[in-house]
Amino acid sequence: MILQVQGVSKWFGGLKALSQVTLDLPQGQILGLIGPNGAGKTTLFNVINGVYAPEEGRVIFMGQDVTGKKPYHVAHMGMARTHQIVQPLNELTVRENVMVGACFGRENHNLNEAQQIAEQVLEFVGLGDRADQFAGSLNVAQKKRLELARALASRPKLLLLDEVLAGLNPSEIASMIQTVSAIRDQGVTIIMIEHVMHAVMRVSDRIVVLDYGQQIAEGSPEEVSKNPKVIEAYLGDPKLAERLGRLSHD
Amino acid sequence: MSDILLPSLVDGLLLGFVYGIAAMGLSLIWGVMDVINLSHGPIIALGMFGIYLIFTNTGLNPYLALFVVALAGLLLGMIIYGVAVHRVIDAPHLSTLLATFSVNMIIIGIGTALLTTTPRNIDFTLGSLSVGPITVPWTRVAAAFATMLVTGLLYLFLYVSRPGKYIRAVANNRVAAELMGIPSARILALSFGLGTMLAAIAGGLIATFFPFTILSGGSYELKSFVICVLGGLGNPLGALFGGLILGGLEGLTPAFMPTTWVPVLEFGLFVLILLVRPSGLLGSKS
Amino acid sequence: MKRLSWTVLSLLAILALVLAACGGGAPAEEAAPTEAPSSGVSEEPAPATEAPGAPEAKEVTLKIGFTASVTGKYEVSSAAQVNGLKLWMDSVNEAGGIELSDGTVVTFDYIFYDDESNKERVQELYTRLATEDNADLLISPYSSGLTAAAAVIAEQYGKVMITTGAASDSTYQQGYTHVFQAYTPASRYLTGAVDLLASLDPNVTKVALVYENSKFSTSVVTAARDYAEAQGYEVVLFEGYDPETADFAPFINKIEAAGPDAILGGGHRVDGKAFAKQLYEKGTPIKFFALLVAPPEPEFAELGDAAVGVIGPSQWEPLAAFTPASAEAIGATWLGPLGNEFVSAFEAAYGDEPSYHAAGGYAAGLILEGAIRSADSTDPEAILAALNGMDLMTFYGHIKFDTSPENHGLQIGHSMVYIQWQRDASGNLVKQVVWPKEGATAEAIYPIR
Amino acid sequence: MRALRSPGLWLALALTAAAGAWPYFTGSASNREVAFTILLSVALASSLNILLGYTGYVSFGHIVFYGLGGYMGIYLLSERGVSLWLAVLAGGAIAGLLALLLGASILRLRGAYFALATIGVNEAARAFINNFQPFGGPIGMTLNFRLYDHYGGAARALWMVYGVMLGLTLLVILVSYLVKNSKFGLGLLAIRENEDAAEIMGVTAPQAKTWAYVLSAIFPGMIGVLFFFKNGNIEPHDAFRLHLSIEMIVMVMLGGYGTVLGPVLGAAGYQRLRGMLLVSPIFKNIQLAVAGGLLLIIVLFVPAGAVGWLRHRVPVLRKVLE
Amino acid sequence: MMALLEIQDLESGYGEVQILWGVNLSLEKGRLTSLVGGNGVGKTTLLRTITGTIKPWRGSVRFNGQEIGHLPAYRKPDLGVVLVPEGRQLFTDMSVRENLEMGATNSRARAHAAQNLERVFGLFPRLKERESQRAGTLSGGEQQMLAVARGLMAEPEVLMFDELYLGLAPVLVLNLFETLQQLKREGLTMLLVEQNVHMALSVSDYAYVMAEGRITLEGPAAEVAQQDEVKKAYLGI
Repeated sequence: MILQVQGVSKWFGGLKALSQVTLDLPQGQILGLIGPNGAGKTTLFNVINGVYAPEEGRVIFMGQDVTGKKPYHVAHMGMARTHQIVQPLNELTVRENVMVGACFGRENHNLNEAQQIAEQVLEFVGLGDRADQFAGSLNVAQKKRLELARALASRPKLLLLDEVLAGLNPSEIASMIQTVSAIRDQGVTIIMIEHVMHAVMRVSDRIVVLDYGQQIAEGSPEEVSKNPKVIEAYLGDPKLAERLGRLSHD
Repeated sequence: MSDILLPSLVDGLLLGFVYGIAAMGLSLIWGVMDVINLSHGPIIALGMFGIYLIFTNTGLNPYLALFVVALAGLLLGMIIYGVAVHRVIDAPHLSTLLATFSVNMIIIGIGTALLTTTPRNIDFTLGSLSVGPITVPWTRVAAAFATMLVTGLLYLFLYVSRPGKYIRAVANNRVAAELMGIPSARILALSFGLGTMLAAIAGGLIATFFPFTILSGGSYELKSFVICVLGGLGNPLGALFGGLILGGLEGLTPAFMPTTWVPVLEFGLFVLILLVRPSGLLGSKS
Repeated sequence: MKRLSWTVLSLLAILALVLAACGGGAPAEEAAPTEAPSSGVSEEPAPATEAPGAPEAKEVTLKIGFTASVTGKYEVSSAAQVNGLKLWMDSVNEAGGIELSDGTVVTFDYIFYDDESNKERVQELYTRLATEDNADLLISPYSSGLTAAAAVIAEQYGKVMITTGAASDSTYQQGYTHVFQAYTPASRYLTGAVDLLASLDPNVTKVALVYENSKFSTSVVTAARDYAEAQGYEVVLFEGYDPETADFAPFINKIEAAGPDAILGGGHRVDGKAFAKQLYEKGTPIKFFALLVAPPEPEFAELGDAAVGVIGPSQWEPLAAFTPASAEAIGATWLGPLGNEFVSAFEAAYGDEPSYHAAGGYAAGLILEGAIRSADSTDPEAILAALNGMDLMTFYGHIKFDTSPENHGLQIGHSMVYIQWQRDASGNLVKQVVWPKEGATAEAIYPIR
Repeated sequence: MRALRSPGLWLALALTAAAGAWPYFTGSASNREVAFTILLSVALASSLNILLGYTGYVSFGHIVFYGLGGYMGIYLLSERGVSLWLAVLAGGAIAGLLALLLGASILRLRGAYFALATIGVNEAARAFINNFQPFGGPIGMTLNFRLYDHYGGAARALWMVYGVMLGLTLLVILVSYLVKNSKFGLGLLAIRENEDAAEIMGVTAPQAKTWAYVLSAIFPGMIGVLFFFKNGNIEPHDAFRLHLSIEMIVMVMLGGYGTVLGPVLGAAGYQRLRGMLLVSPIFKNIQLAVAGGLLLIIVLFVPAGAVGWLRHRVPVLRKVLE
Repeated sequence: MMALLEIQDLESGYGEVQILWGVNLSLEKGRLTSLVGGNGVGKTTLLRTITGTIKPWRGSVRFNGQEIGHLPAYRKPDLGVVLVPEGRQLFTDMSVRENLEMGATNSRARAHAAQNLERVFGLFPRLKERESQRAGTLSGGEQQMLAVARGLMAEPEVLMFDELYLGLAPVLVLNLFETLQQLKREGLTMLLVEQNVHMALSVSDYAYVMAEGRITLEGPAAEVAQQDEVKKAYLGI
């Protein structure tokens, strides 16, 4: 198990954003993390990589308890992530953005090595020709790729992808899915938060579904997609909708 | 020792009210738009000169002149907002700090050229009030009352009047305020105007009991920072309490150590509070 | 971060090398400036000074250089000082200059820059005055702090500098040989007030010395304390307040608790005014109150009743009556106008009554004039020698310099006069000279409350 | 080192060295003094830029390091009789030490809170020194003129101080460049752009910020010693003048924060401009207001500063204008 | 029926990034229309463009036949175009009553503020009970009610909801739904922008489906609900 999340809970004021979340992730798998908006998916990422300390539970990464450790600690150990709302370092070039990942990530490269890694990774995500642009001048899709490139440049063991497909068009989605699979094939373990279901269903080995901070389902993509609780969480309660339908036609 | 504690505390607290009203202006502007107004000090000094010039030229009672000065302060603040602040309101803090600081330089530059740095004093006195060991000039008592009155009016304005509620709405959630049809740019200008108005009033009140020059605002600006941190940035009532705490501290400290240590204590405390509770002893807006 | 500490260490090593290398690299000689003065000079450059002593010299214009605080906190005092100096220069030039025995006529010109009341540029500007603008003689900026920075430059270029508006003693204890003080030094600012107190009431024993915690006032009060203690006074409170202080109420409470009969001290203009006003409003029972700097200023009268009885040391007062006769009495040379002549000339020129800063500026000019007259030459060495031997009396008072190596240039001739604000018969506030006895224009009010 | 072959570094160094060598060619002490003021500003602005420009932390009270360093240096020179070289190093060391202690605490604050805290620190330091008798309290300390004899007399001493200042300025620029083009500097830039994202990418922000603070404090500490040695005396209100602190920020902003060349040009330009305004017959009475107006225009319309603006507008220049 | 709000070929975005690529949409008077689509397809951007928080690049936004695309956000409520924003965007430090007052800032609504206040208290009696409580201390459902009520205080002619049902318990959803029905009966034109397909489609008259900054499907809500494409777009099955 590369990552174990054990009974993690997180409150914001009176609101319980995560409630007793537990999951185990074996090396080399892709775990899909889905759930409606506000289900606590990003919060879970923030707890896993140390942005927040959980009130309850533990996070164990590569055999070490990293609960409440700073983000840079877990980054040095080999955890990298992308953000739902992209956070490019706007006034730096695309290359420099990626070099930050290479320099300060797991392998702690010097600038020259980092630059080589950056070139490779940018080529890999398809931003090779934009290396000298300022990151702020990229469009959203490119920024998503940049985030991915930054994360990859740190040569992570575990990669947390937060909605890398959002805002991409179908062909971009297809190529991104290929990219993600290719990363997994290099031996990197991945957790991806995703709303584009067909994509996440296709690449994930397993799926965890969160709703209101609770795990409501876990299993293979097939199992999960047939789970009525999941359908309810996603499409709304069909029964409730029916009742509403009846009301509206009264 | 003990015989000077009570009078010193009273002296300190009375002055604390005035510190409070000066800091309230800074705090209001910070609270509404996250801008630290570095032109605060010179505006306080302009308030002092406003009263001085009106009083010496027309002989108008300083407390009546205060109304004129307040109005002028309001207008000046709205102009400063429009010229110097509006363009950088969403820029990083450095931009607003420097923009308001350049206003500071402009006021001091022109002020020195026109008014010189000769210390001025308003030859106006209401006599002194003596109760037991306590002797305080009536002007200070009046300033404390004026401060309470202005604070009350400010709160009445913010909580009862429509523009006041708009200010609170814009401070609370600028995007939503726009969506509700509140012209946020105008409201921000009004808030800045109110902040400078409070500074000008503070200056006017100070002028009734201390001599001053165009440079005198600087120390009140620094004290206002300390007070805002004590009372919580962005919390006007906190500023008043912060002012009282600082005033009390300034009053009592000399009883226990050489007076020259007061600023060391003040600024040391300031840094300490920032470190321990950046939101201020009394909390601030979230 | 290991690499970083290495970087820091190696940087320090490099730095040490740079420092060592630069140590020997300074040019050996102080070349005469070859650059023409650049633009921005406030006055047209005057014709270059003729070589001193050259036989064909008939007319020489000596250039006087100084900086003034056109902006910043010293602006008012500095402006007065400059006006006084200009008035002196105009009067000399209008009178046709100083004629020396070899027929040379010496006139004066000046050049000055704004020092903004702060130190960053003082040395830059004085170096420019000394080298590029070829100023022959220098006058100090206003204030002891700026003067200390300027003195380094004056001394370095061997230029005579008359300091005015700079009372601190310490500048004259640093081994300078070209710097001469026109003001009575800080150490003697308040000693006369102690004497005055003794003459008014031999029974008073308790005095409080309270002062602004700044360079000038601290030096004044420290000397005054030593003097008072030597006279047998009990110093019941000796305490400073921060220069930014506006509220003196807690401080006054502390003074009251100490129960002195007399208060001596103060600082500068703003705080002095505030202190006097609040001491009055508090009704502190005090018999004698002497305050630095603020009282002699005309605007002190704005305090109204709070000003009454306040005593202040002044370098000079319009009422002071020094005459050629008083010069003769002490065996000094008399030079320049009488006091009332100076006052009316100043009022004619600037419309205000002169303050002692203005008189100090004029006196600085007179000191130069006296030195040139007595040297009978424009040779810098001769002027320097004349200053060392100077024993001069002017409307401003007696001028004589300490020439010992420890205190070279310190003013030892001039002494303070002490004024007190009093109500005249018609109830107006007026300044009266109350000490020394010889120059007094009125009896001191005592006790004041 | 690849970094040392960059034209951006050499341009900044060459400009500074050329300007710095000017007084040596003319032999004019007056030129030297003008150049000293400019070099002092360049060095202060470039040091501050390491924190302000690279790390994004607005230190309003940076002058505290200059003042404290100056005090330490003058104390050692006048009361302890150590050599100028040791005093300069000690000035840098005490400033660095203070930054290290402060760094561990106030660097946790962000944005305006940090700016306010640095003002507080400076004012507290000024008030403290004003009461600290070993440093002369309010009277400060004055150097005996004979002290300059150790350095060949005042004339030679001033040339020497100028030489050291020039060397120090070049060193600051070199350091500023090396920092910017190092891995350490990359981490700082990442912190400036987005501290949270930087930490997530593995930048050990607390440590990096502290070192940047220390580095940007050491040089002002050394410069303070040089200035007050040349000046002959030191007093609290000269040493901890908040206005100078803000001027440092202005210089960085004028030239372009976060660039190597920006603070150099900004400081030189600012000082030239102020110098001109001060002696200009039209503006000298309101020079402060004119300077304020110009600053306002820059802040409102060219927030990236001269060099930053050029870098954005003319991408070709990016390689040259570091 | 006429279109009260008519959007034609609308393009807009942030900075240099284009999000909307020619959107056509019209709101018929008195009808409840819904706009559904996944995360990040441009629904919120469309609303921001309509309300004026961001400016349209090309195309038109017409209200009652009048072009309003260029007007700043604060002028829109004057016309009657009002948004209940995503995440409620309440004035959390102000009281419930003050929040409602802030809804009625435009010139039309101000005159009837007292009646409207009674009306919304009638619709949401819960808010009446909490009148002087700070909005930030309300429960999630109460906050959503307040957001809707605040929108109504503006006397809208078109009321738009961004993610109205997000994070609400079913019973509250039912309540809000009844409120919408009531408003529809009163003749209010509404636009419901939702991720929750079933909910949105079951209550609306007409529906648009959005993907990648374009409208991909439109029609009467009941018909749209039948389309397999919709389900597919959401669950990938």
